[in-house]
Amino acid sequence: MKLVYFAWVRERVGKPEETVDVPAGVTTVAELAGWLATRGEEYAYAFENPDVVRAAIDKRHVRPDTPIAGAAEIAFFPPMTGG
Amino acid sequence: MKLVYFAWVRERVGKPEETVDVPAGVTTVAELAGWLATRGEEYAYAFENPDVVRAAIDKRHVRPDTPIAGAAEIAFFPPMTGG
Amino acid sequence: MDCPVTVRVQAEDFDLAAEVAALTRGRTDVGAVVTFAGLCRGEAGTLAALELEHYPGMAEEEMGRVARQAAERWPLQGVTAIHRHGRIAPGENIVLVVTASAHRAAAFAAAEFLMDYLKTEAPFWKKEHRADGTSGGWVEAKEADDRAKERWT
Amino acid sequence: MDCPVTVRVQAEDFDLAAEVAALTRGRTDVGAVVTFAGLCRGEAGTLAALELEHYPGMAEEEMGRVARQAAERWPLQGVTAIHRHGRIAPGENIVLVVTASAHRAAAFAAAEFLMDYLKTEAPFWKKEHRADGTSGGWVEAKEADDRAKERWT
Repeated sequence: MKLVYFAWVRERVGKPEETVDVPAGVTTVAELAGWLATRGEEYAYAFENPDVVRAAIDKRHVRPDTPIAGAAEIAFFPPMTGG
Repeated sequence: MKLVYFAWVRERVGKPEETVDVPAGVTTVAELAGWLATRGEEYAYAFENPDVVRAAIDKRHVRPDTPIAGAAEIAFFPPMTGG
Repeated sequence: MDCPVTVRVQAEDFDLAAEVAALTRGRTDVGAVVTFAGLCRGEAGTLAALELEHYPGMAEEEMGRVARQAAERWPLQGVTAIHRHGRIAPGENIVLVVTASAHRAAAFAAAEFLMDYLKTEAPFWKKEHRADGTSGGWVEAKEADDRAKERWT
Repeated sequence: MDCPVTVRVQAEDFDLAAEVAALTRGRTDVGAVVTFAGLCRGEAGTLAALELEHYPGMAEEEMGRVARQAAERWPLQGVTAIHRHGRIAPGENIVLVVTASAHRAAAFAAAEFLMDYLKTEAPFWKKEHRADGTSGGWVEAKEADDRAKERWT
């Protein structure tokens, strides 16, 4: 599964994107973030406050309880500050 | 006293401006409009519905009960339709 | 109030980009610029032109008064209002309002306030010339415009 | 919905007058055009530049989605939204919204709606580069922007 990161999530993780093999028990966006947080200090830092990190599946905003099955690309990023 | 007219008030009166000697008993804008309405058919037509005609004294909007004493120029016109 | 206020009544067209540039050029404290341009509609081909009559002197004074009110009510960094007079064909500009502020809410609110007040208090009157050569008469004031103004009081 | 929707994400500056002309040229049914331009503020000389990061693809999609929502909600005759990315210096443009309608209330409301939603839903993030050479970090989302969005629901 392709993951992409933006803004300070990208900076904390230390890379703009990666492809990961997600364990079978990880089925929602929130579970994916929780699993990522266990993958090392940089991930723990990026996801230390899971309520703040937003997600998109295939370039559409999703909620934490959205299933990740079938996703081609999942993005994690801080609240948007455009405009 | 100088009077100026705009839009359909001007068209009905038949002139854009005139100087008139206002009788002593005419002291407010409403009384001035009422007196003007007696000056002929064209004036009667212009002021036939006095609630619709607006007035300005020296280029400031005024109410019907505003005194006209000291005015240099009094204007009568329909509700504005600019913008 | 340290807000430059520009008001003009003119027969010629205005230049939207130039008016925006005049409020923003050389400064770095403006965060939001709102413009409103009002155009003459052709009413599905039935209108040949609008003729805009105004009260010279009073038109500028009322526009200036309303613009200064906006600058007192919202934290603006510049406000411009331009109103054309004379014959205006469908598709042409009639009126322009530009507001500049640090923040978008003030710029939007001030521009709407200005337009609502210009519509009902600036001494301009529109007469219609129809495409069939007849006069469409004077445009009647809209109650909706009075209601729009009342929301600011 | 018969309203042309134009959305662009680009590094280069935009041309306000050209975007307005694109919505009005050759037509006589537009009565009101509202533009909103968002500019980079210099924060009293402390800011050297903003760096705007975006999610390519999703940024365009979200902007298009919001613009089409506006066109469904108000009777618009055209809507344009342009957002820049990359390094933007104080005084430079960041974002542009243009709405065209027969009537002013719709043009104003749609432009405000678009800005409120772009601020909170379009995937852009601002990082500050300070004039003293340090990084000011990522701009934090404002609760006021979330509240501004909620008024439309």
